[in-house]
Order: sequence, then C-alpha cells, then structure tokens
Amino acid sequence: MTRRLSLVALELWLPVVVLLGWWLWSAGAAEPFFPPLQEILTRFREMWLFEQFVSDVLPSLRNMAVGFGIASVVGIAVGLVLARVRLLREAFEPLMHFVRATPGVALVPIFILLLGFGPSMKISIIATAAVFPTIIATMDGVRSADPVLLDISRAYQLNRRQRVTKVLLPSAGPQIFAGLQVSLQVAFVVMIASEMLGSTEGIGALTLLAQQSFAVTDMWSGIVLLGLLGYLVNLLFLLARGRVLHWYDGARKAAKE
Amino acid sequence: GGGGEERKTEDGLTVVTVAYTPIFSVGALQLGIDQGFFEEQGLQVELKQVANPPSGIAAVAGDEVDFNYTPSIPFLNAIANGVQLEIVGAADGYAEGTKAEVEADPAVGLKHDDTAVVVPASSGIESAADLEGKTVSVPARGAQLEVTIAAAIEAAGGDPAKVNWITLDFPSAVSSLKSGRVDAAGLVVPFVTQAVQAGGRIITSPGVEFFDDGAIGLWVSSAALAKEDPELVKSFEAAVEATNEYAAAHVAEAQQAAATVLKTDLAVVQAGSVPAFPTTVDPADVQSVADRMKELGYLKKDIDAASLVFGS
Amino acid sequence: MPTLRPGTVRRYAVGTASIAATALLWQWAVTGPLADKPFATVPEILGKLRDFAGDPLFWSSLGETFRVAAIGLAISVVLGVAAGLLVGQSDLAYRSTRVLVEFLKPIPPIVILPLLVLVLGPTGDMGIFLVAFGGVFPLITQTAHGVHDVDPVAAETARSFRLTRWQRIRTLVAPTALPFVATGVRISANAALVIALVSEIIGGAPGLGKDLVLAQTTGDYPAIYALVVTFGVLGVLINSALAAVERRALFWHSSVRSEVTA
Amino acid sequence: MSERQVRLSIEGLHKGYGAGAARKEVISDLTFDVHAGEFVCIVGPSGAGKTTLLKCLTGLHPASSGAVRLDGKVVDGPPRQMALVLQEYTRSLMPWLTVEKNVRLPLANLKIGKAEREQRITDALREVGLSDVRTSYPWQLSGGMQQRVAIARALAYRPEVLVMDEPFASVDAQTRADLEDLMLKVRQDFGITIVLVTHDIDEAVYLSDRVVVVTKGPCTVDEIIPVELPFPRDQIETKSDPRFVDLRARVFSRIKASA
Amino acid sequence: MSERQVRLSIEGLHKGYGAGAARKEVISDLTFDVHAGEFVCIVGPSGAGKTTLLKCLTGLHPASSGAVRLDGKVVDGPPRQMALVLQEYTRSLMPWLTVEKNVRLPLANLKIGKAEREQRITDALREVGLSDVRTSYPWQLSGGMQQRVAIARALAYRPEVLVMDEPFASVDAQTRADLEDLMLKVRQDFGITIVLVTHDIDEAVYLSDRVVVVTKGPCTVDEIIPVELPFPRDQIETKSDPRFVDLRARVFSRIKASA
Ligand SMILES: Nc1ncnc2c1ncn2[C@@H]1O[C@H](COP(=O)(O)OP(=O)(O)OP(=O)(O)O)[C@@H](O)[C@H]1O
Ligand SMILES: Nc1ncnc2c1ncn2[C@@H]1O[C@H](COP(=O)(O)OP(=O)(O)OP(=O)(O)O)[C@@H](O)[C@H]1O
Ligand SMILES: [Mg+2]
Ligand SMILES: [Mg+2]
Repeated sequence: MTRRLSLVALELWLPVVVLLGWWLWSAGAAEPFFPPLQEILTRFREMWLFEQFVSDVLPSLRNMAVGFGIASVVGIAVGLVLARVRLLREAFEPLMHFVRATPGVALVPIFILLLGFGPSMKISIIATAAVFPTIIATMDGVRSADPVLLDISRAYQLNRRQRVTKVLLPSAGPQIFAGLQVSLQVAFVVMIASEMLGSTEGIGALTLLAQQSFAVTDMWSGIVLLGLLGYLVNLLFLLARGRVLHWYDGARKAAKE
Repeated sequence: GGGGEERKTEDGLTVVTVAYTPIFSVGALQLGIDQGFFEEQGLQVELKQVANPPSGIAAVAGDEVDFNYTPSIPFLNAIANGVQLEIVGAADGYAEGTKAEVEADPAVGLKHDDTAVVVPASSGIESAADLEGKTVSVPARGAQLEVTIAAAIEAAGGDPAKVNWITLDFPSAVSSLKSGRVDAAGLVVPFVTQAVQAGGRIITSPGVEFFDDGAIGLWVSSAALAKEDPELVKSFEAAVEATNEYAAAHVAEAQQAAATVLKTDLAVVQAGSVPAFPTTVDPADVQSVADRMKELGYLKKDIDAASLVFGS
Repeated sequence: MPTLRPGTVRRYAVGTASIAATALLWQWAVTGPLADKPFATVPEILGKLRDFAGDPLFWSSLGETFRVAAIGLAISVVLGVAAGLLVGQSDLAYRSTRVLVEFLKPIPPIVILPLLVLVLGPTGDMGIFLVAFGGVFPLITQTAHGVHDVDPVAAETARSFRLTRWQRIRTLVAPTALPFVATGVRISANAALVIALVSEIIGGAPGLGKDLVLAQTTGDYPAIYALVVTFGVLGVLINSALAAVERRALFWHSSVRSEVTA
Repeated sequence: MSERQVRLSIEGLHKGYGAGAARKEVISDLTFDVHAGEFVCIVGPSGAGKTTLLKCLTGLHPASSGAVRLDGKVVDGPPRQMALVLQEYTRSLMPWLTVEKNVRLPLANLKIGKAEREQRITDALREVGLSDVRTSYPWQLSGGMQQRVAIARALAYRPEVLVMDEPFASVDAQTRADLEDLMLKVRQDFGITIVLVTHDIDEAVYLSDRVVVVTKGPCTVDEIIPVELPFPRDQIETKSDPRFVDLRARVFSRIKASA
Repeated sequence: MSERQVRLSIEGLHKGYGAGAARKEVISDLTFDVHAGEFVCIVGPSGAGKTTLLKCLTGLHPASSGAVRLDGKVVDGPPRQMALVLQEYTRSLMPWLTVEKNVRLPLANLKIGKAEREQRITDALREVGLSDVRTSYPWQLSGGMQQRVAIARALAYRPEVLVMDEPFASVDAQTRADLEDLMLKVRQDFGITIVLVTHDIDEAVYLSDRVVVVTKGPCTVDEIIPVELPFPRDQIETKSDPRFVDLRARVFSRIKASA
C-alpha cells in the first residue's frame, strides 16, 4: 500500500510542481496569449464537460481509435511482408518514404476529393499517417529475429502461419509495440489536423477555430484536453502492451530480482 | 524584429520587418519599396511571408515583426480577445462608389471584389437567403469570408445561424462544389474563375456588400511599438501613404509587382479584381465593420475603432 | 564496400521501376478518371521541375528547408536519445516525467504554432524548434524501449565486472538500443521534412513551404505537385542515406548479419 | 533392422564462411555415411566445425560444394523427417511460449490426433524429468532444464533422423546418464537414426555404433572408429568392459592428435 | 597460504523467485564457508539452484534472507575483487565487440598501465587457445570458443575471487583438461580463491580442495567432501589414484541420492 502511494507520488510530483509554477506565473501576467491557468480550467469545464464531450470529443476519439486500429493491423501486416519479401521491400520502400515526406497540406485535398469530408476521410488520413511508424518498426523488428530461432522453425517444418504468429511476430513484439506507441502519438496529432479542413465538430475543429479567432483561452483549454486524453490513451496502450509482452517484461524483471 | 542599434543599416536606414499574406495587393507594397518611398522615410523593409493574418498578428504581438498586413475582421477578432494592436495604415480596400456600382450591376462584382459565393449552376440557390440550412465552405472559420457571407445572408432575409459552415482550402472547395459535397463555396480569385468555368454560378459578392468604401486591408503594429517608437511608426505610415497614392495611380505597375512577388503570371493577377489603395484609414469604416460583427454575433463586446488608429 | 555490389544495383533498379510504375498510374488517373479534378499530369510536373532546376531561388528554398529539417532532426536525435537513455535506465526519471511527456506528446505542432510565432517569430528558428518538438518524442519512445531490450545476461555480466555507468551506456546500453534508435531516426526523418514545411507555410522563412503557399494561392497545380515530388524525392534520399549509415553501424546485428552469411 | 542401408550420405562436403579475402574454409572435403538406424557420435576439438557440419547435414546451411543426401535425395532444406537439438539451447526456445507450448509447437503440423499429441508432450517431458514445469517459461528454468526442454521437443516430434549438438552439456552426471539411456531406448523402440555431437568421450563410445573423429582447420574426417560393444548397454557394465576402456583411450588419443 | 582464513561465508541463505502464491523457494537455509586461496567445486542436480547460489554469492541477486560475506563484509553488489563466468556464455559476450575488445572491456577500470593491460589480454587469449581470433566477433566463433572468450575475460581481470558456472561445458576433452590445469596454475600463481560449478564429477574432484554437494528442491548443502589429494595434480596420475576413484564414486552416489 505504501509502495503504491509512493509510486503515485513519484509520478505526480513533477506535474504538480509544473502546474503550480504555471498557475502562479500566469495568474500575474497580463499576456493575451498566456491567460491565467485558472481561466483556462474554468473554460475547460464550460467547454468540454459534458455536452461537448459527447458531441465533439467522442467523435474525434472514435475517428482516432478506428484510424489507429487500421494503422496497427495494416502496419504490422505490411511491415511483416516487407521484411520477409525482399522484392516487395525494394519496390515499396522508396514509395513509402516518398509518401511519408509528402506534406499533409498536399495530401488532405486528395483525400477530400476521393472521400469527401465525413468520418471516412478523417479516419483514412489518420490511418495513412499513423501506419508508417508501425510498418518501419515491424519491418526492423522482424528482420532482427534471432537466427537460432529461425533455424529451429525451419528444422521443425513450421508452416508460414506458425512462423508468423509463433516466431516472427512475438520476437518482433517489443519493437512493434515501440512503433505502435509512436503511431498512437501520430494518430493523435493527425486527428487534430484532419479536422482542420471540412469539419464543423471535433476537438481539433474547435481548438483550431479558437486559435484562428484569437479565443486564446479556448485554445488552451483544447490543448489541456488533448494532453489529458493523450495521457489516458497512453495508459490504456501500456496496459495492452503489458498483457501481450508479459513474457518479455517478465524475463527482464526476473533478472533484476 | 526588436528595437535597438542593430536595426540600422550601413546607409543609416532603419530595418523594419513586415509580414504579409500572399495576396495580390501585396504588389503595392513591393512597388512602394521599389519606388523608394520607404527609403525616403529612412526605412529598409524586410518582407516575411506568413500563411494567414492570425499568424502575422501573433508575430506582431510577440514583437517578432514590426508590421503586419491583416484584413479588418481578423484584426477586430484579435482586439476583442485582448491583443494590443494599432492600425498604422491602409493596405487595400474599395474605391469610393464601388458599392453603388456593384449594386447597380452585379456582373461587375468580380472586377472590384475578389471574393464571391459560387453555387452549382443547376442548383436552385438564387440569392444569399437561400443559403440558410445549406453547407457552405469557407477557407477559415470566423474570418472574412464567413462574416461577409453571413452578413449577406442576413441582409437578404436569411438566418446565418442556420448555415453549416465548413472549412476547406480553395482547391478542395472547387472540387467539392463540383461533386456536390458542398452547396456553396466562398472563394477568391483565381478560384472563383475556376469554379465558374467548371459550371458554377456566382450568387453574390459578399465583400463589396459588406464593406463600405474605404480600407479593408490594414497595416498594423503592436501597441507597444506604437508607444515606444512612434517616430518609426510614423515614418512607416508616411511611406505607406505615399505608396498607396502611387499605386492607385499606377495599378498596372502594382499588378506587375504582385506577379513578381507571388511568382505567378501577370495574366493571373490581371484576371483578379482591381484593388483600390486608400491612402488613409477612416475610423468610421472600421467601426461599421465592428458594429456589424457585433450584430452578427462574431464579436462579444463593443469596440471603439477610433482609439485603435495610430496617433489617435 | 564502396564499389557497387550486384545487390545494390538490383535494389536501385527495383526501386526505380516501382516509382516509374507509380508515375504511369498517376498519369493514367489524372488523364482518365480524374481528368476534371485539380491535379497535374506527369509531363506538366516534369516540365515544372525542369523550370525549378534552372531557378537559383528554388535551390536556396530547398537548401533552407533542408537546413531547418536537418538541424531540427539533429537536435531531436541528441535530446531524444539522451532523454530516452535516461528514462529507459532510471525508473525514477521515467516515472517522474511520464505524465508530462505523455501530456505533451499529443499536442500537434499546428496548434501551438501561433504561440511559437509569438515567442520565436516567423523565422527559421521557429521551424527548427517545431521540427525538434515533433521528432523528439518518437526518439524518446524508441530509445527507451531499446534500453529495455538489453539482454539480462549481458547486463549481469556488465554488473559483475562493475563497469561504470558511462561504460555500461557506451558498451552495452547504446549498442543494444541502436537498432531501436535507428528505427526512430528513420521515423522522425521524414516527419522532420513535413514539419519543416508546415512551419514555413505559416512561418514564412524562405523555404519550399513558402513556395507551396504561393502555388496554392495562385492555383498553380503543376507547381504544387512538382513541389510535392521534390519533397518525396528528398524523403527517399534521406532514407537511403540513413539506411546506408545503419548498415554500417549495425554490421553485428542479426538483421544485417543474415544478409552476409545466408 | 537393416543397418547396412545408407540413410544419410555426406560426399565431398566443403563449407566456408565469408567471401573474398575474408573467406574462411571451415569444412573441407568431408565424406562419410550414416546407415539407417545407426547411432553415430561425432567428436573433435572445439572450433573444428562440428556445428557447421550439422547445419549442412540438416540443410540449414547450404554446402559450398559437395552434397548431403538423405535416402538418396539431395538435402537442400531441413527434411520433414529430421529433428534437431542445437548447441545454443538458451536461444533455441521461444521465450514467449511456456515449456509445453514450446514442445507442442512443431507437433501441430504432424498428422496426429490431439490426444496423441498431448500424450507425446506429457511423455517427452516426463522422460526428461520436467513434468512439473510444464507451464513455466524458459527463462524461469535453469540452464540444464532449458536444454532438456529442447531435447523433449525433439523427442515428442518422433523424427526418423535425430541430430543433436552437445545436447547434454549442461546437465548433471546422473541426469546425463539417464538421458543417454533414454536415447538408446528411443533408438531401439523407434528404429531412428541418430547423429550426435559430444565432447564427452565416454558418452560417445557408450552411445555409438561408430564414432567419427573430425580434425580441426579445416574440418575433415580423421578416423571412423566402430564400437563393437554389445547392446543393450549398461552404464556400469559397459563402461567397465575392457574394450570400452580401450576405445575410450583410442578416441582420446585421436582427438589429442588432431587438436 | 593461510587456508584457514575465511574468505567467503554464506550463512543461512534463502532465496526465492516470484511473489505471493507464485513464490518458489529455490535456496533454503544454505550455509558454508570458502577459505582464502581455496578451490571449491559445487556439484548437484540440474535445476538445484547452483546458478542462483552463485548469483547471490556475487551479489548480483539479493538474498531473500541470510547473508553472504566477503572478508567479513556483507556482499550487496558485485565486489571489486571478484570475477564471474556465467553459464549462458553466448549471451554474456557483447556481439558488437571483437574478442579482444570483449576481454579488454572490464580491464579499463583497473589501475594498470596500457602495456600491462594489453599483455594481460594477449596472455589470457593465448592461455585459452584463441590467439588467432582476436579480431573476430563472438558470433563468428563456435560455442566452445565463445565460452573460452568468457574465461579469458575473467582471467585477464586477475580477480582475487573467481566464480565460474560450468565454464568448460562446451569444450572438447583435451581443451577441458588443459583449462583445468590452467585453473590450478592460476590459483597457484596468484593465490586466488575459486568457486566453480560443474557437472563433471571427475573435474570436481580433480580441481577441488573441497567438493560441495547440493540437493534439489530447495537447494541446501547435502555434504561437503574434502579432497585430500596432493598438489600438484596431474591428469593421468591423479585420476588413477585409488583415492580419486573412491572420491568420485562417493560424489556420484551423493548426487544420485539427492536428485
Ligand atoms: N558466421 C561465421 N563467420 C565466420 N566464421 C565462422 C562463423 N561461424 C563459425 N565460424 C568458424 O567456423 C569454425 C567452426 O565452427 P563450429 O561452430 O562449426 O565449431 P564446432 O566444432 O561446433 O566447435 P565447438 O565444439 O566449440 O562448438 C570456427 O573456427 C568458427 O570460428
Ligand atoms: N526467474 C526465475 N523465476 C522462477 N524460477 C526460477 C527463475 N530462475 C530460476 N528459477 C528456478 O530456480 C531453480 C534453480 O535454478 P538454477 O538456475 O539456479 O539451477 P542450477 O542448479 O544452476 O541448474 P543447472 O545445473 O541446470 O544450470 C530452477 O528450478 C528454476 O526453475
Ligand atoms: Mg559447436
Ligand atoms: Mg545453472
């Protein structure tokens, strides 16, 4: 119990210090772009709790979740295939880096053109942007599988499905999850960007509207909301990771006992 | 930006940084620089392009640039939210009598106003009032096009609160109009022309309708700069005045300068509307914009425009 | 080996072929089903690229964008790897900073841009800051995971010989984390380009982003797509360079080794 | 059992690592046969190339020249009827699978019923003495236990040819003796062919029909020593047979000479 | 050499893995001393807890209760004067460092000159027979060669107390004999204290002043057998001494009983 408490204290002391510092500094300053934290929190309550939460936050989060889900599945699958099939890797790697370097400002109009501006457009944009970290990490992870394990799977005639699900994916697991975590961050950022165009609702649309019309306090309350959501979603992510990679964490913790 | 000694060049000129948004009227500024109006005032201009007026306003407010171009609407938005700015000169606007001319003959709208609301030719939308309940695209929420279109709708007897505004960049707006994903699009040239060529129809020119004659585009500085270095601001004001006077008399040259700055063909610029270059800002013009915005619900409080003009 | 090995030649051939095929597909789409949409054809884009090639301003724009991206990326690599090593090794550091880091991560550059313009002005510095801000988190994530990947047996060996902290980092932790860091750098490199561009679009430093805004305001589609192609090519080049460096640095790693022995 | 029929043949095998100037010849012109149902032990100095030989034998590594044949067919990939226990036992188990899942993994593809499969897993784990750690993960086991999991996996697979690289290096003397006898029993019961690399000369003589001594740098056959001790063998009896002591000394002197 | 002075003392050591219901007691109330300059071999069944014991001994793992003392001071982390050779040798070498760099790694912190450091590396690699692979990477070496690199690393470190976990499991009989003699010589020359875990009973008896037999589940001292064979020992002579044969049989029967 005391261990629990001290862990919580350990996690919270710095954020508390920062919040306090921010509170004190912003309370005095009369900067239009850095309103007092107190005002931001008041606006936060007015803006997001709870009506807008249902009408604006949930749809945004849903888009992000679906987009991230698609990015995860597609990213792992594509990464795996590219890692294993040299010809495809050589053919697609340049294209992939080409697309990755293409700025959203150029891509978004294409998506709008093809998909309109409903949720499917946003989900596609999120998935497209978030898929790459996972592809790259999966590719690298699969390619670093221990050669001894590959020998074993060949010697024991494991079929392709077994090799993938029992050997390659688990062994790349730690790298894949590192990539997924980056993808998650990208999904978040792009969730906002996808609401820049063609949207009337959503966290991003509201925050950007606030930004464009100099409603600075509203913008800050959007930033606070984003940060909170990001933190919570990452907690969920770590929970899922812990379940899948318990063997990995266990092996490493065993050594530290 | 920033004050101090490093502002001086070897020739004793003071360096000022000026942020602008890439639109055709920037040609006048370039022309004024080329003509030496700024040098005459002891200024050397360093141009910084920014994507949109709000980021320029942020740069001015943070003392990172000295002057910035902004239309009156984002300017008023910023003022209403506590950003301390002052108007130091006019940038563009409508010549006297424009409104009357366009009201008499809507067909000449594009000649003066580079904004327009376009609908598919086959749609049943005839006037701004019909936009009620429709989906209308604008390049940015709460900015000039939305406010002016809202005003047009209200003037025509519709309810702007019932419009579904949607943010779209111009190329996407043109193609979305074509594919029927939006009912109407608020556009500027050359996209108005593109949309019309692709089967669109102009129903209104919201800019002229909204603004009275006089300045729309403003040159602004931070209130702090105006207070600390009024001499500098005064020289800039004078240079802008001289510039606009010259540009108004030499529109073709201004267009040529715009083509150079924007790296585009002269023809593209000429296809646009012909801006007017008012020499001074009449506080009443800004005031009427502020009042209209307040009426339409875009501003939450009253603004005294006169107090915002430099030297007032 | 500096000479072109058959594998390298083959790789370039396949890569070039796939890019050519994509160009053909694009040409087919914009002249066929998407003919009335605002796109540019391949010849138009190539023509524009040829114009660009002869324009010194284009090259200085390109150089500026590259500079902002490269410096920003370098900063994010240095900071991200250092922070990743720290939070990867020290539970205290990890737990103390976790909430703040996770709070900052989802905040998109476009949202904080006005604040940055306010503080740093519409300059290259602001672009560098944004690029570094965007790239640092993936690198922290990747590095920290890489640190956790240290083989427990190797870690015990290091402890049993009482290697100093610095030695442990240099000879054990860093090499183990290196493949993860390499992944992170490749993830961040292209993001750096994109963010550099975004910062120029808003910030107005003389880079390709400014040119893109101009092309968009004037509706010059060939120029828009020629710039997009420029960016894509830049991305491919940067990645090829990183991959080459990586192959050298990770010669001992099974991902590289397998290609040598098998 | 027709021991004279050739099961595995290695003919003029060459194998090297690296390319160009850095190339290192590890196996040079190595030739010998393994008959059906035979138990062959390979001994030789450390670094001679025994592991490399086994990898070529099982088709995991391609030969640089020469050929390996199984029942007359050239081996160019691991054949279905072979099982393998690698020297690097700590790295040859999947750390994400429990002990029983590690053993089950290769069985999934065999055409056997679920009941038989589970029976085989239970039997194999019992035989190597690991019945009580079925649900542990490899990293929760001691070195010797991990090695025995790898052996159990190979046994449960019931291969026709079993290839093992120092499979008992990390187990205690008693367990080792038990496992040796287990190997002999498995060979007896199922008539499988076994090739085993070991450093323990007693073990090599005790288990083999023939001992193949290889030399170092590069690896080639030094001598093939037939072991004509009667079956069934017994840890005490066989090892005190004077012929056993002779053979042991002979193998030892060969290794000493070839190191 | 005053052999009666206690160097290492293990007192009432307990150690378990896991927590709560999943907790598994591995070492239970284990007590014995190692004297200065003594050579102690630990033998016991696979999975008994020998590796765990060594890890507690060297301070890598904390004891659950009880204490390990080196020269009277409680060991709570690896002491400076100890070196360790781990059982999982393949994973204890850094794959990104060449053989000589792996050996050099721990020497950097010793207060010795560059010349002496290089001399030690050269000597140690020569002694384990790896002079010609100095610039190879571990993954280019055979299993036995990797194991010898780990031994060379510990030797070059010149510890006062050397702790080794089955260090010769993967080398051939001849090399093993040579390495055994090397250990005896090192002990002789530098007066160091050696604790060595092995499964080879001959080896245990041949090397030791005392053999500690541990039992399984949980691990505790079964018997401590003093080996009163004269020094210097000799592979042929000592091993044919009737006392040696007796001792060997005695150790074997103890392990058999405790397995
Ligand atoms: N990937 C590699 N690259 C270069 N040389 C290698 C490689 N793998 C093995 N070798 C070399 O091949 C030789 C034989 O190695 P191998 O593992 O077959 O020996 P071994 O007989 O199994 O030895 P041990 O009994 O020690 O396991 C060694 O000298 C080793 O250095
Ligand atoms: N991380 C762990 N979690 C749970 N149990 C463990 C862990 N590590 C070791 N054990 C258990 O502790 C016991 C002793 O293991 P240890 O490695 O000390 O044995 P050992 O005597 O060295 O065996 P061997 O001779 O086979 O190497 C084994 O039963 C093993 O299952
Ligand atoms: Mg070997
Ligand atoms: Mg052990």
